[in-house]
Amino acid sequence: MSALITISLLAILVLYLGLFKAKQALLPVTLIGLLAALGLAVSQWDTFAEPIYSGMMLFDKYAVAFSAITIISTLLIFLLSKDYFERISENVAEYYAVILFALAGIIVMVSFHNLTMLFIGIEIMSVSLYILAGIKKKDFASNEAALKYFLMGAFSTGFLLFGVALLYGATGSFDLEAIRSYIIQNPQQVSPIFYAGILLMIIGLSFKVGAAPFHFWAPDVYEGSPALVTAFMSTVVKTAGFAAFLRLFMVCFSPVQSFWIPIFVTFAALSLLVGNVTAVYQQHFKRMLAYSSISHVGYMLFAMISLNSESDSSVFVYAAAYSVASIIAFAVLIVLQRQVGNDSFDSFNGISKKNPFLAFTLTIAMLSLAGIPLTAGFIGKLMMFSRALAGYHIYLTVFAVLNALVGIFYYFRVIIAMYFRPAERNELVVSPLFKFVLAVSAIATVILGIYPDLITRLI
Amino acid sequence: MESVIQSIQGVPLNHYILFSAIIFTIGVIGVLIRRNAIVIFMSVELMLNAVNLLLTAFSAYRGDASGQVFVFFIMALAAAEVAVGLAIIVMIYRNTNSTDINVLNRLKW
Amino acid sequence: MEIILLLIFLPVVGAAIVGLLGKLELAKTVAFIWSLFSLGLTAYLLSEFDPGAGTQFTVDYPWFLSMGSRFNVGIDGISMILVLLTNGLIPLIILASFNHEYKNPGAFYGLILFMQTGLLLVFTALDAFLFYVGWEAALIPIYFICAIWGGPNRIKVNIKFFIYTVAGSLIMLVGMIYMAQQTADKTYDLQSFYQASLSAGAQSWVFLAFFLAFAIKMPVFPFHTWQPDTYTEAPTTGTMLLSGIMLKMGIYGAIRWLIPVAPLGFAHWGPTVLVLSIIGIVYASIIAFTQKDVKRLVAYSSIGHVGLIAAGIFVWNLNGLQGAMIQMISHGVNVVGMFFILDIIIRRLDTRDTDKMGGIAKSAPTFAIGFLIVLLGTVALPLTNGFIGEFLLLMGVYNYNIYAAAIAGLTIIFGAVYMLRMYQRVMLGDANEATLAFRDINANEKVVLFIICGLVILIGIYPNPILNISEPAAKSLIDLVNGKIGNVSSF
Amino acid sequence: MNLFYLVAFLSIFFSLLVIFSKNPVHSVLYLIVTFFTFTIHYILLNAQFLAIVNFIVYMGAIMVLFLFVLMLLNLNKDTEPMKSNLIKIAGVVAGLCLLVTLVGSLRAVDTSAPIVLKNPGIGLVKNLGKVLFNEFLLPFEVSSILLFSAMVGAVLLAKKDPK
Amino acid sequence: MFTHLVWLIPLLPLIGFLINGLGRNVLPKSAVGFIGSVMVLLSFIVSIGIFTELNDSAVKSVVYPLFDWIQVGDLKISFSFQVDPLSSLMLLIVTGIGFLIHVYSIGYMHHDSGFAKFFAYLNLFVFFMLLLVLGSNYVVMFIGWEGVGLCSYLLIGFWYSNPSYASAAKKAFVMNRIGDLGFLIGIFLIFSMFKSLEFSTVFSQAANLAPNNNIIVLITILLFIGATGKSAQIPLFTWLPDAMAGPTPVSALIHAATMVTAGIYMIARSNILFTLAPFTLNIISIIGIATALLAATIAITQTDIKKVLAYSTVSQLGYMFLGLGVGAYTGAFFHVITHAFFKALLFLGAGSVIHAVSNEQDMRSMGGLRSKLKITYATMLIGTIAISGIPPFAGFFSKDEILAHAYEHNKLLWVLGVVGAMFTAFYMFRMLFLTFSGKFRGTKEQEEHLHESPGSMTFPLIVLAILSIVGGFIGVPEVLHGNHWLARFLEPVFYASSTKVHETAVLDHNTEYVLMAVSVIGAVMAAIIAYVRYSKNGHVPVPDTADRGALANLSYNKYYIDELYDFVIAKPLNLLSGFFYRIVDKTLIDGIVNGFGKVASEASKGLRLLQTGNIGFYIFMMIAGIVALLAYGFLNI
Repeated sequence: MSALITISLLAILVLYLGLFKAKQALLPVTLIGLLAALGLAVSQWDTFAEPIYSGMMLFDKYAVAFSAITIISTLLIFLLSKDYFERISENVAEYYAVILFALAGIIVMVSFHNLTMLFIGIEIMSVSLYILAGIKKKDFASNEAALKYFLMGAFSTGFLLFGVALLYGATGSFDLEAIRSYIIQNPQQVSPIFYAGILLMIIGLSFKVGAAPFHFWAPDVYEGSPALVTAFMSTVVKTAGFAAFLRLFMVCFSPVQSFWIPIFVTFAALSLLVGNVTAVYQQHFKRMLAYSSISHVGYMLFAMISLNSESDSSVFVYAAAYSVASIIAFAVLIVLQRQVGNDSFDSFNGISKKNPFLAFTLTIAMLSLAGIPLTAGFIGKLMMFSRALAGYHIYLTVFAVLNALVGIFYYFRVIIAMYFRPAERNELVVSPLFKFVLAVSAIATVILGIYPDLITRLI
Repeated sequence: MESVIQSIQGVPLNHYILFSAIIFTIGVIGVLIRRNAIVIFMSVELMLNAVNLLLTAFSAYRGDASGQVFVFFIMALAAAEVAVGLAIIVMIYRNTNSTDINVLNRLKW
Repeated sequence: MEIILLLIFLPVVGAAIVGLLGKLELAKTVAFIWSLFSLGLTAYLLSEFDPGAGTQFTVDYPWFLSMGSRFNVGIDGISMILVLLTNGLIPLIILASFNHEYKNPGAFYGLILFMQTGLLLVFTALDAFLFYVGWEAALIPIYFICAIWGGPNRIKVNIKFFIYTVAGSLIMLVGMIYMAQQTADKTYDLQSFYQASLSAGAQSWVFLAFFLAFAIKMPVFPFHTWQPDTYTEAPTTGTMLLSGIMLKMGIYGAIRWLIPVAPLGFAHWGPTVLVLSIIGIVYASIIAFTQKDVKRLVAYSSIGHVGLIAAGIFVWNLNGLQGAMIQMISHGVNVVGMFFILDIIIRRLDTRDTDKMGGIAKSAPTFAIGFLIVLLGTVALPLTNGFIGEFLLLMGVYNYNIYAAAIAGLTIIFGAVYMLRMYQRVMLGDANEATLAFRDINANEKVVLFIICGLVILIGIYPNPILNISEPAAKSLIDLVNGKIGNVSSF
Repeated sequence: MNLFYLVAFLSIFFSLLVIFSKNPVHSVLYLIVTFFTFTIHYILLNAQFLAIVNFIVYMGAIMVLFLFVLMLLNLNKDTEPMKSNLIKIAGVVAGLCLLVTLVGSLRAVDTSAPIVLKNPGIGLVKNLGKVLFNEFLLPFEVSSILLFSAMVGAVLLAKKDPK
Repeated sequence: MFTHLVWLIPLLPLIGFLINGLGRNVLPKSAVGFIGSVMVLLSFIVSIGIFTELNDSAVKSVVYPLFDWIQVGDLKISFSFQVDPLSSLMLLIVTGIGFLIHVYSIGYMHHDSGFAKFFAYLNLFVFFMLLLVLGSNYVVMFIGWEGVGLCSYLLIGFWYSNPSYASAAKKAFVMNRIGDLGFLIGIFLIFSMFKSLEFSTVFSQAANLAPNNNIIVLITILLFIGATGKSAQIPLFTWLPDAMAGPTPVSALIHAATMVTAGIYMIARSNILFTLAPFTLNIISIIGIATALLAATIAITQTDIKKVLAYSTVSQLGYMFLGLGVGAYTGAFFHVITHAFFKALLFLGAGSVIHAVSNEQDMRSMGGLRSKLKITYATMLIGTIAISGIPPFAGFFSKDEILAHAYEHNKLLWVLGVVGAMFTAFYMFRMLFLTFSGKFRGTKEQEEHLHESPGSMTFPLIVLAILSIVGGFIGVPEVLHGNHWLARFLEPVFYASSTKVHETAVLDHNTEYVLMAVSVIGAVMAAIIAYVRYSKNGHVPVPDTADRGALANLSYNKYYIDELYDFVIAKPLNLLSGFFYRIVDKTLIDGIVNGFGKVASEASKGLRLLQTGNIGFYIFMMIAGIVALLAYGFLNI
């Protein structure tokens, strides 16, 4: 809770800093604040947490772990933001604040214990993201991304709310515990309204995480938004979305899983297919990452199809692995966009010669995303496959394997371009902060890949 | 007031649900068939109001106030969304002189 | 410090050191010396090794407990052979590459040493997950070696190789996860795998899942099409690593992780696999007849030879298995020698086309002798290493079925045909301008060739020490499987 | 009881007008009417406070904002390029499909008890306030972040950059 | 005492090989020749010692183990040597004739730049041949078996710059390999049947078996296949004539005296197995006589002096197999010995001729050499008489023994054998007269160059000529009042077989005399015809371009068997190779593999079109998804 308060206050403080033109202080203050929030969040580590504020929030290990990973990711992204917003607009402080607001919403999302909080958390995050997607005001792509995201997001919110309403209608409460006990007490005559509510919730949440067939917004919005925002969306936001998704279904709906598991199987398969296959043909790194993020949603959905005590840590590991790797990818993307002005695969040609460090870290990221052993991404995939097989979804797993192969193909395009293709290019300059982010993320990826028990047994 | 209360007594809950669903669907259709971003947005508002009504009906049915409280939050959200959404639309209009969503399809494939 | 940890992780430390040397030419020397350390360590291990004592030097640390995996390694006779092969061949391969000026040698040799650790993990792992990690850890470096330093068509060929291989291993991974969930204690432990009781149907599937990975790696017909292209396009050092050591991963996997893990699956699919292996022998040999690209020719010949090894394994008797063990070493030595020789030729003539060669024996008599000895090893002439393996393998196949042995035995004839044809086209006949100017081998090449030829003959004359290392382990594996299959006579 | 059906009919009628009228300004006006019918519904449901809030916030503030923007952007003509009829029909069909499946999956349409107001007082400010500031205090506070964020964002986006 | 030195016998040539091989660039030619010859000579001396010891000793078979070679489970193959009458005799032949040929080569190869290499190869050959002979089990024998094949390959391709020579070498190796596969599988069968590969164990077990055991029949057929490869029998004989590409001493040593008789040696060694398989013996005799006749008819029209001798060798080998097939193991081996003498002699003589006429091998360009090459002529005459089976020269006794047994077995075989013998006499004398009588038909330079060979070459000729004359007396049959020492000496080896054979009525002496007379007369008549045609009338074969007549053409072109093999085996295999590579591998299998990739990228091209960029469309798709989802719920609640 104190993390949430810290972040909210931090956002306001940042706004004030902006007001007083203390631009130089923005980044340090934000970083320090986030570190403080991180410390406060972690200090709440408690195995026997109880819901607080009339059952609105529950800061259990799950919530703390996901808060921590989202805060850390945000930290890393902020480290990349130096000079980034300055180029877009004068109102840097506001952007910082909006990101922090979004993060506050995310903290709410991962620790909700009441549908009200879920709803408010999601909306804080979404509204902030609508804004962030459109911060390049003169840029058509950014405009388009903002509008698309906004209209479709608002539309999907309608479904989410309808679902909430139906759940309320069936159970008479917004409290997760109450909803769960409703199912357990009426195992035979669960109201059809309740099932319809679940379906509508699935629609709403699937949209937020970008699972097929509700993924259509994702590639366009990811492409159109500024790279840093896309990084935030595809890492922190996705992680939070999944955390909320999983929490809701684990706590509330697990007794009726036979009803919704086939849906997730279908969604997982569709997401894998659409994400991976479409990514193959992409010519631009950013859009490729957008599609690939859809495919990762597919993998993460595996955790939903056989729920047990390991599902949460599976998603956690996967999300963590995916986040760090994506941050590297986006960091490189930002460097490229700034210095080459282009993010097509051709612009990666021969990076290994001019900047081996950049190439090396990006290679680790790509290997991790592709799920190659000794990287965190592999551990994530392994745990997801494990989940699927624990539910005897063998065909789905084999299908996922085939898709993973397709994934390797397009991730390796980057590696191929960097290492095996020659190119006349200028030296790429990587600022120390970027270097720091790249190094930390790469090291984290490898360490988690080599000794996964560091985080797999957290939750 | 009593007569009013009397009059509501007896309307089956499912008629409220049906009614909300219809309004909701009309909102969805509106989103589907219109090109003007503002009108689309208004259709979304229609959907939200359908939900509001449903929540209130449930709330009344169960004699539980929390449903109505939730409506407040939805209204707060609606307000926030309207502010942001209209700002976005205005921003786009400045760039394209249009609020037609079909104009905005550069990002594709 | 457990010695086995040193054995496994020494190369990776070397990889880091060599990698840091970057563009310095010193890197190759350091890498060579480092690989000699490993070799020395292996020699020490060998002196301490007791073939009859089962798995030795075991180390068991908690590692990835949440998935039920431990860092559990150890060496038994079968592993010992492969550790010996790996650590013996890598110094040789590094030495063989000395005549190349690879750009960025630090990275090049660092990758080789990194790969060594992966290979050693594969050959010593007693935990499926660890095995898988090693399996892939060996693949990544070789992919980079081939794709960075390879021929003009390297990108396309290598991505295919990589994806193809990973396809197999991912399916294997699925099989492993499935197996782990079926074990009593939900772990990836090898012994738990052995003790898991699955239905015959489930074992069939597990068998197929594992087999696919191994079949692609070996490669077994019809999963072989990546191989000639990759061998052709890879830098020779990469080809040596691939053919000399890497493909033994598949064979080793079949011995340790396939047949004992899914014995009933093996009982069901074994004959089919055997047929595939034998088809592979004949098929690849026939293709080799008319190949004009020398590297491609040897690539196809390797498919044929490996087909025989696979056949020897899938008949699952002592002769076949022991034949496979010794043939793995022999094939490693021979194929590395063969590619080394081809590399000498290709480097000097700048072509791989046999039509542009001929008469080299005249300009380079010493080289011709070395070539001939390696060639004789390859065609399994008695008193060379190839004979021991092929004799035992064919005998193993014969014990299973005489017709299978007769067809598999065609390799003896076909091997002679294409190898001698190549030798004739390359070394004999009229010389042309290019081959007249052919320099005979230099000191470094002489040393490498001498070592290889020495091994070819030494193993051929006195193979028993090697056979003795693996025999008890092979026996106990066979007993294990036969005990599980039950009615052995049907198989 | 019949009043409900009458008002419901009006709601549906006007909401249809909202989506089918060509002029956006008309749409807004119809929407305001629709919202007014909703206010009546709230009253019928004994949710007096909601009715008032709906009247003030939605009709008063939000819809005016819409209208304001429409006027600002000079969109008060019926020249909006409509989608082709095909798409319209497809949209309507899709919407009806949605309705059918939605209602179908609710399956509650003909098997539920009529609403009986157990606790007629819940809709009063006094009671709602108690719930809001006890149980729902946290969401209430947190929603301030939502509004704050939206506020900042709206300013940020709508403001003309000096550059 | 000498028996314990048996390991020296192969070791010495091996040492010679190593010294000559490693020092080939350093050692002077004289040293090379000396070392090469002396090593074989020393082996010969040891062999003589062993032979005499064995002759005196009561123990007729000694196994001398060296070390365990391959050991897997119950398969134990030791590297060990066996000394018994059969191997001791063979040792004498190999080392003895080997020594003579080494000496001969000093002169013959003197001008060749690969002198040291040549001697190294020769020594290596002797080493492997001795392994073959000495091996106490089938696998050690197989080592030698393949090893000699290798040396044959190396020596045929000695002048490898000539592509056709290199091809001939390859052909020899491959054809041998075909046989070797049969041999190898035979070995496997033997092991699975007897659980051992040691001769002593196998044969003692086999002696207790009943005849016509199916597995034994199969084993013997497979072993025989091995023998056909090594000993150039139908259908694997075509390599031997081509093998004449090698230097002549090689032809003498390997392709006449020693290696090609390995098949006979092997069958003689395994005689008990073959005796148990009459079916196989019939096949052997049929193949033997067929080969003998086929080769003889080809030899008649050949014009290359070495080709004639080569086909003659094939033909004589056919006789030996005939002997084996009719159960005349002793006779067959007897013929091995005598054939070694006179065929080595003939080849060396031919070498001397070729040496004299500046490497010309076509007899059409020779003639009238009698006066210039006196020693060569005399020795070759002796050899020719010997091979023609004219008493009392060596060939007579051995051939007669085989024919007598053939008669006993089947009259037709005898008839064919005699016909073959007549052919033999004819083409051998034809060769002799074409070469030595008449006038010289070569070029002027060649004529001026004509000279008798040096002493190192004529010495072996003389020794061999003597052996060709007297060699037959080791096996004078009882009917000619001899005591057939050879048969008695070899008795321990063939004892088990002889007890198995139901000796039918032994031929009475009169029949035998008649048989002998018929064959001798036939041979003499053939010789006379040859004399009349080629010496008296001075007939010279027509040049290649001229018309020959169908039969002669068929014979001259070796019945087109090479072309047939090429057409039936080589061409289809090459076509198959191309088909497999281009169609099956590249198009089909690789096509499927690449197809996966293509499907993915094509699917990608298609799928991405769904992402139209149009919000309306997106929402429409979402609604479609929602409807589907709700429909699912509707059906499943």
